[in-house]
Amino acid sequence: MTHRPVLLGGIFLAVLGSLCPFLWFILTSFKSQILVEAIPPTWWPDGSLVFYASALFEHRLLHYVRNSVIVAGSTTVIALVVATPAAYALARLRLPGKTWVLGGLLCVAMFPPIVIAGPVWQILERLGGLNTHWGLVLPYVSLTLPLAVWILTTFFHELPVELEEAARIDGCTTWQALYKIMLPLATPGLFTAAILTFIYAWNEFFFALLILTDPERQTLPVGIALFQGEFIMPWGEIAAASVIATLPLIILVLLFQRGIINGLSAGAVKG
Amino acid sequence: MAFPALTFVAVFSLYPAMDSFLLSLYSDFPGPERSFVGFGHYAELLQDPVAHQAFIVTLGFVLLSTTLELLMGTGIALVVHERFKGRGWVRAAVLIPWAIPTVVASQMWRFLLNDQYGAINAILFGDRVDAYVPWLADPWMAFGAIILADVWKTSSFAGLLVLAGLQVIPEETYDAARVDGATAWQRFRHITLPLLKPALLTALLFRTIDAFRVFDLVFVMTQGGPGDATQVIQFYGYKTLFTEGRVGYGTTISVTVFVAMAILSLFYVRTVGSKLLQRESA
Amino acid sequence: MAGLELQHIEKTFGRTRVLHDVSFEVGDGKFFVLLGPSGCGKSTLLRIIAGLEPQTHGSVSFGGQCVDDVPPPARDVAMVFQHYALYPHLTVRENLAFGLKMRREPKPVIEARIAETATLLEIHDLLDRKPKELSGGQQQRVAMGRAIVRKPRLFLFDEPLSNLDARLRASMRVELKKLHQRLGVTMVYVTHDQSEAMTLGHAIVVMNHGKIQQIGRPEQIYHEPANPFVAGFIGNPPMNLFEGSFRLDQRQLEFLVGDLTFRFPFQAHERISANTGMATLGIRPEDVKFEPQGPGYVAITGTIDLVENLGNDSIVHMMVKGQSLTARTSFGFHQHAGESITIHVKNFHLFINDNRIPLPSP
Amino acid sequence: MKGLHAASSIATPSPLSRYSPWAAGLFIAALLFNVLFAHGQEVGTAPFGFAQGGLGPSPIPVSPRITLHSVTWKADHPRAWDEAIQRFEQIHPHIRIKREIAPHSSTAYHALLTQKLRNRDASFDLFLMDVIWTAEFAAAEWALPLDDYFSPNEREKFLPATISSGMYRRHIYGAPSRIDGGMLYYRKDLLEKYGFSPPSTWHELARQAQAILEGERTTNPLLRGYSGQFKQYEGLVCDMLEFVGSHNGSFLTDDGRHSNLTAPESLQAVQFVREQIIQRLATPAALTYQEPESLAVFVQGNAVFHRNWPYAWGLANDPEYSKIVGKVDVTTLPRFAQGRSTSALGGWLYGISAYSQHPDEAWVFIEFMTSPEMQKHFAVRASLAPSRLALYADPEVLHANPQYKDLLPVFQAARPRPRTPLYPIVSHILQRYFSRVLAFPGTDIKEEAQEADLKINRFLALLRDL
Repeated sequence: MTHRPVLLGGIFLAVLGSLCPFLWFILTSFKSQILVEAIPPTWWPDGSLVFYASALFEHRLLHYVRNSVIVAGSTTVIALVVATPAAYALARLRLPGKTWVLGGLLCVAMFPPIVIAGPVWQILERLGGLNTHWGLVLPYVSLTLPLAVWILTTFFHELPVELEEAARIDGCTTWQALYKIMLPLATPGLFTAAILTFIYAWNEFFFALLILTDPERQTLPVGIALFQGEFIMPWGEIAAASVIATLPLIILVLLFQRGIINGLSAGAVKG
Repeated sequence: MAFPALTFVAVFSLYPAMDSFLLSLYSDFPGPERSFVGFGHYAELLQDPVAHQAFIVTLGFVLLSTTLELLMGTGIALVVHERFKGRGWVRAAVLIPWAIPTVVASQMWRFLLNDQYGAINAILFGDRVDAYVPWLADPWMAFGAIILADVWKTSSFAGLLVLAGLQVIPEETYDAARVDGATAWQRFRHITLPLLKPALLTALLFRTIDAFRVFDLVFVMTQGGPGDATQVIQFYGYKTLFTEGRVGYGTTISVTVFVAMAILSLFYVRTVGSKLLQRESA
Repeated sequence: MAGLELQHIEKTFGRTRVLHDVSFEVGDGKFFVLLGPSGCGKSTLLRIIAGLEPQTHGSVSFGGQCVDDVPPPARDVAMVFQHYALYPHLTVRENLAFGLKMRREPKPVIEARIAETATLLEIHDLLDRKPKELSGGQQQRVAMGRAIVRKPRLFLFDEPLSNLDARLRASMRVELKKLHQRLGVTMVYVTHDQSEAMTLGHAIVVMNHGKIQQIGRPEQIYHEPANPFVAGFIGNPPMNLFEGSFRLDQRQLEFLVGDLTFRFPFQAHERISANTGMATLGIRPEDVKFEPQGPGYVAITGTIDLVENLGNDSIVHMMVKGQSLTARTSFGFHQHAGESITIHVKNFHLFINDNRIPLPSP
Repeated sequence: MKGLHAASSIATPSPLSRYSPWAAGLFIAALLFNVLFAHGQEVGTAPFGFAQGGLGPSPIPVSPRITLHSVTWKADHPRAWDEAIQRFEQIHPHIRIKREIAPHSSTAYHALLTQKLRNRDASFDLFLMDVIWTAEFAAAEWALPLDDYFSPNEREKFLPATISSGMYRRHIYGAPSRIDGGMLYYRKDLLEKYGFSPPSTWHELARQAQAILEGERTTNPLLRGYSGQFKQYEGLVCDMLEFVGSHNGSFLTDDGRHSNLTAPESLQAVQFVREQIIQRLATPAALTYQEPESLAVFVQGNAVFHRNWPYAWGLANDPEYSKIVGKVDVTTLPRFAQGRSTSALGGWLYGISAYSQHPDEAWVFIEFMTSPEMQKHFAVRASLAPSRLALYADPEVLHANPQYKDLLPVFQAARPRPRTPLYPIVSHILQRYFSRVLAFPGTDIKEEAQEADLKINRFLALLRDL
């Protein structure tokens, strides 16, 4: 490109804007308590690992990470398993009301969590799902399904019908055609849906707080939010915990950023 | 094939939503036995100045944050669409804010915006501590701070959607424009932007839906204050429903928000979404 | 192996009817071509035969057995698609093996069949590549191979050559013909290219607007087109068609098209004289002669507009009394645009009410 | 009123409610006996023989082990709590305590707890409840009346304010775990330097602070006169109650039936806060402060006066955390010339869920946690002000918290926030009102107060129809 300086400036600004606030958190996580609330703030940490020790051992952070991995992981798997056939059917069926089904799904995606929280709580109580991981996974699946179905539907749409017909003629049942031919081709779309679902479940706070009160089962956002004691604001511990909690996602994003973007370009955005 | 998905949605979204809607038709007082009041709560909502204010705050938040997010997102997308060394790292870097749980991100911004030990004051004023600004104390600046945090957190998501849109624009289109003598700005204005419209609209829709439901940020950063200046409608609904226990009125607020959003997105689905699905016969 | 029979097939999508009462029979081991312009319903018909699309009315039978309720996997047909529809995530070998695996053929059988097919199509070198690493022609071969390897009782081709360049198309056409000769299986071939249809088919069905226009052997279709549509669709350049009316002048039969008058050296028979309305007169460009011929020829004079020299022959575009006419001459033609010229024609095609009417010999 | 009796009949017909208070005494004696003599028995298999033998027709299942679920927040001193619970489980091997952790903030905690109670969640037995919730929990029949467990004799041993905060319409629903009251922390070094004694009125405080600020401008430009909690949240109601109350104002009329915000005393107090505290002494930054931020200003040495709860004492004197160790003292909050010093009553009570399957065991645990030993344990280990009167003369407690001696009168006179089942609603209206007049200096206080009055009265009227 000819406008190299503009580009460099853009890169610089984008990275700076995205990272700086978090960098401050990283710096804070290596400070000791007296530096955290120092006035004026000091830039350089004294390299104390107190907050990490406290986050890991006193607040048992890894235990929350484990819970979050379980919840977000199973949400992702179940949501995809359920969303894929639905999206496939929506993409292939010749139904006049299809746009409305998708529109309806989008509506569901818009339900404010507050609207459905109470009844969901009651359902889970009847099923015995309170304070269990699956009790949280069920509503998560339902809340992430619309987006997953939406992405996958548009994705399946892009795949040539011919391929599927070829598979049918080669002797596949509809299901076989789906998982032997269409699914491998829709990998980027699946991937996108997966990462969006995963990040949703990883970050969700409202339902997690409501459904999980047993500290043995609480997920990461709840765990970190509960670091806060009655009167003490443990910035250092929160910072250290955030750094640890964000690392897996950063690695995930770094590894798969190409996949995410490719998945999106073939799917959700075309119109 | 869609049956399992529809079951899930029906049990954990539709049924609860219907249930909530029914709740909104019953009175909150007096006593444990609730009486049917029809659309009484909805009439009350029309008269409620606090709700009006919350609605205006929400609307302002939605308009400003989505606009800024689309602008920033487009900027980010244009940058990381270019080919350069280390692009993967830059892309990962801009996606980091999106991967941080909102609860944590909001705490972080509260920390950054602190009037004494906040990094923003330190960057702006250095050691001149007496010049430090209590950002969240001023109604307008607190409102701005909420938007700032939201823009930071989700611009990269908007950027992601826009980037995906950029990638389907064929390189030849630019070559043609360059042959026609278009400048970089003209190419952006007359080629990129029009071709990006679907992607921008998608991003706009998803961001609008999310912005309407903003809750965590306010919950953590300002609790709606000062003086209700940052009280968005969802937070008001939460307070009414969960803190005050006015189930009927609280759900009324949330149901109203939902209906407003539903109308908005059905409009969208009809204009953009149907186009998305009508190419099948090709 | 089996023949194929279609009885009164109808198909509607919503309110649009895309196929009207289509019936025909394909003999066992024949190469049968469905020919027509795009949108005529020929592809839909093929998909109905494959079972990919249910017909609204009528029935399909293979070898005398009705297959209406048989799903595509069980119909034992193979299909080659216009865009090949090779599975992009599988290698060529896996693509070939896929249908056999689905039918639970034992491994050694699969391998033997792949080897056999690869030899037949000379695609040994390609077996371990992915489709996107192949050229268009190679993909085409693999698509063909995927059909052959299954040894189905019926082959279906949906414009398989339309995505190839002209040279490749010509050579694939030859190979396809050879292949059919070697395998001897019934093939149904959909195309909009009349030369493919003429060279490949034992029989051709010409379709337009969802209706069968004519069924016949290629030469039949060429020499005795059933209606102006078939007449205009078959042949290159297309037949000259003139709309006009007959007049009986001093017992001499005349056909008037504007200022242009054809004087036929014979008398009208009943079916012509009964007609007082419009009729269509057709002249194949290759039937136009530039030298004076014997009796029975009609001579007309016109002006040359343009001469297209194709090497071994030339196409001459001319104006004859305000009507344009195309001729094809198979030997050196030395006249130029603007010059006046007289042509001689004996073979006329006559259509009244869209039906072919044989002209009496002089 | 009918509801209240219904509530007690919902409770499992335990022997205690039938034979009380005698049975209660017997039961507890039996427990103590068990504790004293059954020590060697194996955990988990110890048969709880006394209950069966001692109380004859007891329907208490002789289950080897019961798990009590207790809803609580994450404590600031987790070890003190762990130790207490360990000790309890040692003494009562047949009862295990499982804590369910809810958010620290009173408001968020309340939202979660009431959500569970509204749904008649039987999965937990007892909970900590803020003193402001008693009326709400009682009226909704969520909390079990403890009249039969918590004898009047026993209640007398607690600070009266804490007992009355657990009462609603002559029944008691909560056993006080600790008391909280607003108090004035100050920099004794600075006051001494300028020759001031601790201020008794707000105007005096303002004058002293002004003088010190002027004097210290060069040494510490960051110094503020006052640091309190003025963010829009529950704490704002407490802080404002102290100003309004000490000007003889109140939020509600004495009969509790009407809002009283437009009374001139109340309006003047609010105006003082806006003009003197927010605009001058505390700076508008205080509008973003909850307890931690306001304490941070103080412990960094940047405030002369600081309003906070008793817990701040420990932190202000912790060298890990504070720059003003040894320079801090604490006193009662100032008053206006015509008024009396008012401290907002805070604190947490133990309540038993009306849906609990094990109310008797829950009470055993509550009794343990509110026992003199445990109150002392928390006072010494966590700076939590005991709810038992006697401990304010206890040398160990006073050694750890010398400030308590002077503060006992504060606690004894601490003023409760409005006692109404609709408190959360009233609180939100108050928060909005106060936050608006403080954050928007242009607003007309009287107009805003009238609007708040109107709203509060509308809701209180609903209650009267009950």
